[in-house]
Amino acid sequence: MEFGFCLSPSSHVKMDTIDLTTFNRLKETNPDVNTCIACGSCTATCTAGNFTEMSFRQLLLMLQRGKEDEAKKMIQRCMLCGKCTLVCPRGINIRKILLDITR
Amino acid sequence: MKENILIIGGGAAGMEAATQLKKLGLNPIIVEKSDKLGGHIAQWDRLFPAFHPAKDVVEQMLNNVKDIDVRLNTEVTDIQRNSDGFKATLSNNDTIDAKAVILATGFDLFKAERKQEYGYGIYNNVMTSLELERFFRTGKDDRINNPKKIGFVHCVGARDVKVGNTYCSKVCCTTALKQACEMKEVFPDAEVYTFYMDLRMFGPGYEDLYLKTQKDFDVKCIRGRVCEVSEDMDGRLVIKAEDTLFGKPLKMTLDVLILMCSMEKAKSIDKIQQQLGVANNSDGFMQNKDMYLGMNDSKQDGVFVAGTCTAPKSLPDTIGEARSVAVEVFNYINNR
Amino acid sequence: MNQYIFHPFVLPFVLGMAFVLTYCVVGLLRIIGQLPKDDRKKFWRSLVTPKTAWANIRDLFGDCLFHVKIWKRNPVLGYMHSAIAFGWFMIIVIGHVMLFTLKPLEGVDVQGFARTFTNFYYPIFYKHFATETPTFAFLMDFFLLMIISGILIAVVKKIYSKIVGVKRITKFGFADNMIRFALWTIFPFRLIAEKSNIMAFWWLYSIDLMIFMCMLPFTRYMHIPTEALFILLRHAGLKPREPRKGYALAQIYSCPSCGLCIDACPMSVNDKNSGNTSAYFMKKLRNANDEEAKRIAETCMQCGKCVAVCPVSIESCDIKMSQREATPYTINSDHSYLDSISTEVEKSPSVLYFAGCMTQLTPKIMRSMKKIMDAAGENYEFLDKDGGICCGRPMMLSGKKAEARAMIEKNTELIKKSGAKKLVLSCPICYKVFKEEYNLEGIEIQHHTQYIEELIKCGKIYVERRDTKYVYHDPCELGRAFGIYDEPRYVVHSVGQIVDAKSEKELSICCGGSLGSFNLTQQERDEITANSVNDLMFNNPDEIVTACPLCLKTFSKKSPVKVKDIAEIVGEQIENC
Amino acid sequence: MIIEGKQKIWADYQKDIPDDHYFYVRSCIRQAFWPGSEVTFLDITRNKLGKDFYENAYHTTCGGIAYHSDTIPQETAMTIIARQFALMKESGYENYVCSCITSFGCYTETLETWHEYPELEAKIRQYLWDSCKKEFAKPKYLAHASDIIYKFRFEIAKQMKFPLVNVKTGKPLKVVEHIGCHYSKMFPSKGFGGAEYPHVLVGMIEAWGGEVVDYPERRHCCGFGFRQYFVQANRGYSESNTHKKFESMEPYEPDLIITNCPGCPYFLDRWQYVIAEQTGKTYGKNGYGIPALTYEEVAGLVMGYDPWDLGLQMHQVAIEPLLEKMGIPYDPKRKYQGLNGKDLGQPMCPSCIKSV
Repeated sequence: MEFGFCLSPSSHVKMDTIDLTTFNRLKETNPDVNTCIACGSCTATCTAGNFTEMSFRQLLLMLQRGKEDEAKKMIQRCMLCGKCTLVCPRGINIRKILLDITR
Repeated sequence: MKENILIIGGGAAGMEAATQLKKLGLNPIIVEKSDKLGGHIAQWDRLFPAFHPAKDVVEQMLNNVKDIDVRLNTEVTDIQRNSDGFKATLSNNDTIDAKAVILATGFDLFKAERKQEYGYGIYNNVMTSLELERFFRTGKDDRINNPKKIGFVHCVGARDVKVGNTYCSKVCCTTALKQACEMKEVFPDAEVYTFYMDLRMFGPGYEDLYLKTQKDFDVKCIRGRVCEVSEDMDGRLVIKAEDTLFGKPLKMTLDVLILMCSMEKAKSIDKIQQQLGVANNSDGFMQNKDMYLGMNDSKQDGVFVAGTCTAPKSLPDTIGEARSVAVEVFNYINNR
Repeated sequence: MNQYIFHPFVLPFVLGMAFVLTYCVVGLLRIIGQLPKDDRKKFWRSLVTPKTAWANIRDLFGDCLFHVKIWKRNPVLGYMHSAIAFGWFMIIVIGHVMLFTLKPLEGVDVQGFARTFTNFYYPIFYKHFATETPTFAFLMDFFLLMIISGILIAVVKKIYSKIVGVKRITKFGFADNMIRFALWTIFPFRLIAEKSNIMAFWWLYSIDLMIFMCMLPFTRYMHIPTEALFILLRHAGLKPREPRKGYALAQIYSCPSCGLCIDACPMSVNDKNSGNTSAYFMKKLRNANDEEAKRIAETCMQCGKCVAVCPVSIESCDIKMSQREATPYTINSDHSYLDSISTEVEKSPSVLYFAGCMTQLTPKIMRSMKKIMDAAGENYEFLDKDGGICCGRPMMLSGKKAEARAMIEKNTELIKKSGAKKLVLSCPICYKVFKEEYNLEGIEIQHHTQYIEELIKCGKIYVERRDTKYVYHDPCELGRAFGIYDEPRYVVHSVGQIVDAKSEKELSICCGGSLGSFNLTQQERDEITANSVNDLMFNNPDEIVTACPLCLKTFSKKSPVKVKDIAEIVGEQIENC
Repeated sequence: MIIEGKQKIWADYQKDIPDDHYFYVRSCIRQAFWPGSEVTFLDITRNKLGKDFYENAYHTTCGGIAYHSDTIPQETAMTIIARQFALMKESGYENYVCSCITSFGCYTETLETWHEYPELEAKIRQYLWDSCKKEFAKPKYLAHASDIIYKFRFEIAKQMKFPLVNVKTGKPLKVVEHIGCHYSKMFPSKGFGGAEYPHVLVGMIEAWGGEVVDYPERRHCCGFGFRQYFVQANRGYSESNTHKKFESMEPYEPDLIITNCPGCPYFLDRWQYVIAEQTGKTYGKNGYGIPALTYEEVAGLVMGYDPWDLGLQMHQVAIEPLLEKMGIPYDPKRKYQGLNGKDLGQPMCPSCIKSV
């Protein structure tokens, strides 16, 4: 039967079931992925972010919330220019992490 | 010069003030309602930011007050001002004549059951920060059975108009991270989450603790207040919160949830406070004369305040205040 | 058969020699075969082109035998190398000359193959078979002693490397140690054998030679024969395309693991990282340890100092880049959003200034450039005043050449549309890619050091000199990459007094901020920076001047004195005229 | 679960309501959805409990639907409510009880607003006078009809014929309680048991022998939400809410859902059919759904009313398995007969969820 509507997917991030393989692998080689304090400096300075929605801060969260596909899509915008790495107050090696995510 | 100074409260502030007053040649008398000195700090296992055993600090303080007149299991039931100072009646019917009174009555921990949505007292595995300290001290708690997922909720009873406490309780952020690390030490395989609103790492070494928490202990800090806790069929806790940095609500199952309860002014002193004419400020703590130069003075002559009875404070803050109140009282006695 | 013409002890040598020759020939064919077609063509052509042919001869002698480069850097080591190499070469040559001039085989009944066979070993063991003229005897003894003197230095160097001014030497495995021991003992044995004619020493001598030659292909001493081929390939103007094939392979085998690059590498300031230097990188490649090679390639800052100091001129940075390119990532870059960026220009400037990403983080450079260009009365425009597009170099540094194209093309389009005749860059990182990868025909590309020098020289700006003592730091991608050493020094000199750093120009030490490295942690970078600053502070300058926004930013954190960009010091002292 | 903790909260959230003489107002949609419920309520209170519950023929909607759908301003809604209060005054009553949770929310909200802003109350008083020439008095006590049943739950238990017990196993039925959002979520002190652990339905279940199921999504809205349901394209949100609740309660295998709001039982009932159509999933046993009843229907059942007189045939989810569990006799033939015995015709039976 056609109802003209359907069940909408839950917007909840279901932390019990999300797949964190990529993030956990990343954490092994880059323990500093844990140290983000979400200040947003990386996003504010991002060269690609000037033209797109690219945000490394969000990208890290996407990986931690099981949205790997979204994260990988976002990386495609990156120019690897390294400004984010320079401004990160926690000294996170962002360029390396970006590359490692795609490995 | 052996004037009596009545100190109500035998916690960190009371003990330290007494120690200093004794050194200054006065005669401090501590009235403590419980059966031992030390207050809340004596119930703590280790102290932030460096995981220093609280026992060391408490023992040192206790050692300092060895020769001081301490009345345990005693409360001040009545206090009257007279030409000579104050006359206090104690619950054991003793009376004390004192030239000055120091209120060092500290705080009550926020009653976690007041935040009904967290289910403290209803769900088996919800506990408070204080109870967790007891677990660290004794290694025993029925609620902690090799948990795999552990959650901490910050600001329980703080920054929350719904419970009438709009202030920040100052020490819970650092305490939460400390306890999160300690849980990770005890249960290395567990995942530990903290749900914070802001992480207020205000003191020396505190930010380092934060970094350590993230990097070495792999504690996951999620910005967002837990809004709802329920129990699933296995008695595990299902919590909901928003990851405000990610902009999405999240749901997860935890084995134990620890509520970081805020400080509220100790209620048991209300009557004495009233008799002395010491008002409360808008946060419900005792009003001091002013927050810069008169932090140890109440608005009443001869009545002094120290420690967390005026606002949430860390231990070093409290000790600092206890020392300064001793000097204030000393000057007050000398200039009378 | 004359008993003096053959003795069984020559057999080990002959076997070893036969093995090594076969190996070399096969290796040579393999390398040539692995070259891409156009490279191979280039190579053949270079052999017959007089200019390259001459260079080949010059370097074969200069580098392989006399080790001119090492002499220049360190005479003791230079002597050590040339004593052994040239001495050995000479006793072989003289031995053969002797064979022909004295004709010791004349009248001996050996013909055909046997004759050739005898020719093969005769000069190596000649003293056992014949006596020579005093002149030859003197020459042979002279060069033998020369070799032994070189070996003595080598032994001392091994025991106490600092005596020859080398802090760290490469750590070797069993094979390398073993062959070295063989090398050390060959000539003393020969000396004893020749002087005493005790059979045992002839045997030892011959066996030593066999060990040396049989192990040669599997150890660093393979650089001796390979270097000759490498020189030829290098002069043919090739670039390594794949990390372990063709030209790169020739380089891998040409690396003598001497370890000069270890001390030179800025990363070596941390002992842990000295294992990430080029010498080890080449070793990992040779051992086909891809995982490690990849890791080292990505740790390298691409500062180029190892290349600058390499006595063999191994292009390790290029090989590392080819290693990065060989690593397959699935970044799937999608820079299609660049298409929507407008290319409209408001005015048509004659000079276009492109600050670049890094300069966006050091706005004082931009401000100074604006001031300078205003003072010079230039008709200029900022290409990226509202945040531009990355030049593409960082992407290329990660080995993604194709991905960088989208940015390069868009920038090219923007630059061409502007109609400017000159493009001025503040960032050497950009400069390198603009020079090497952009096709901007008719547009002059200058780094701002060159541009400011020009402005001063042609009197467009007047800079008031002051009393400050400056030290100038050569950014890697300006100095070592393009040899721009004099322009910035001229500019700094126009502003104030210039003092030397401890390490200058092609020996300048990377600031540690390099975008080239992916793996270095902040702490490791800080150590490099501190070391580089120390080096710059050698003559107690008042201020450090650099010409790279990244160096500026990096040094500023660690420097005890002010760090400024060259544009900034000019901007401070500028006067309109 | 620590039951003492809940009991402490329940003790803290008790409200004072009288036990007799109420002015009763109906719900707009319940009369259409569950026509038996309000009749049963009045029958129980008047005839079984012997109380005075007066109903005025001139009472209207409270305006809640229009108010929550943003089609009328609050002043209009308040004036409608003022008129209802005026009718109560004219009828000589002081205690006001409403059948609808939305109405209860609106009344509470209005009274609280007037308390905080007396000038608004004066304004409404004027509006009412201008429009109807009526004057109102604020009720002395405001109750929801479920509060009344809660209050008399033990009296009802005394007259109980069929407790909430599975007659075959002897075990209590597992009952999910679902509270209408506007009952106490807005003003926790106005509901029995407060907002987090409401006791109003739990009290009934326990008094009548059932076992309460506390499942993780217990607090969640049924999904009615006026704006969600009224626009067809948005109904997916509404359905998804219900779906979430069923997914959460499913493992507990509840026998019955009991509700105190007009919309909740309707949506908890009908969406089970839609979910079954769309996903093929049913939440009861053997292809049945979980019956979602009103508290009056449950009260009627336990007191021995005939299921068809209670209007249980109006439920999409078949009620028969529940009746069998409770041991309530019923005549299958009467299911689709009117009160006069006339055949009303059988509805079409969906294939995805069992309806008989």
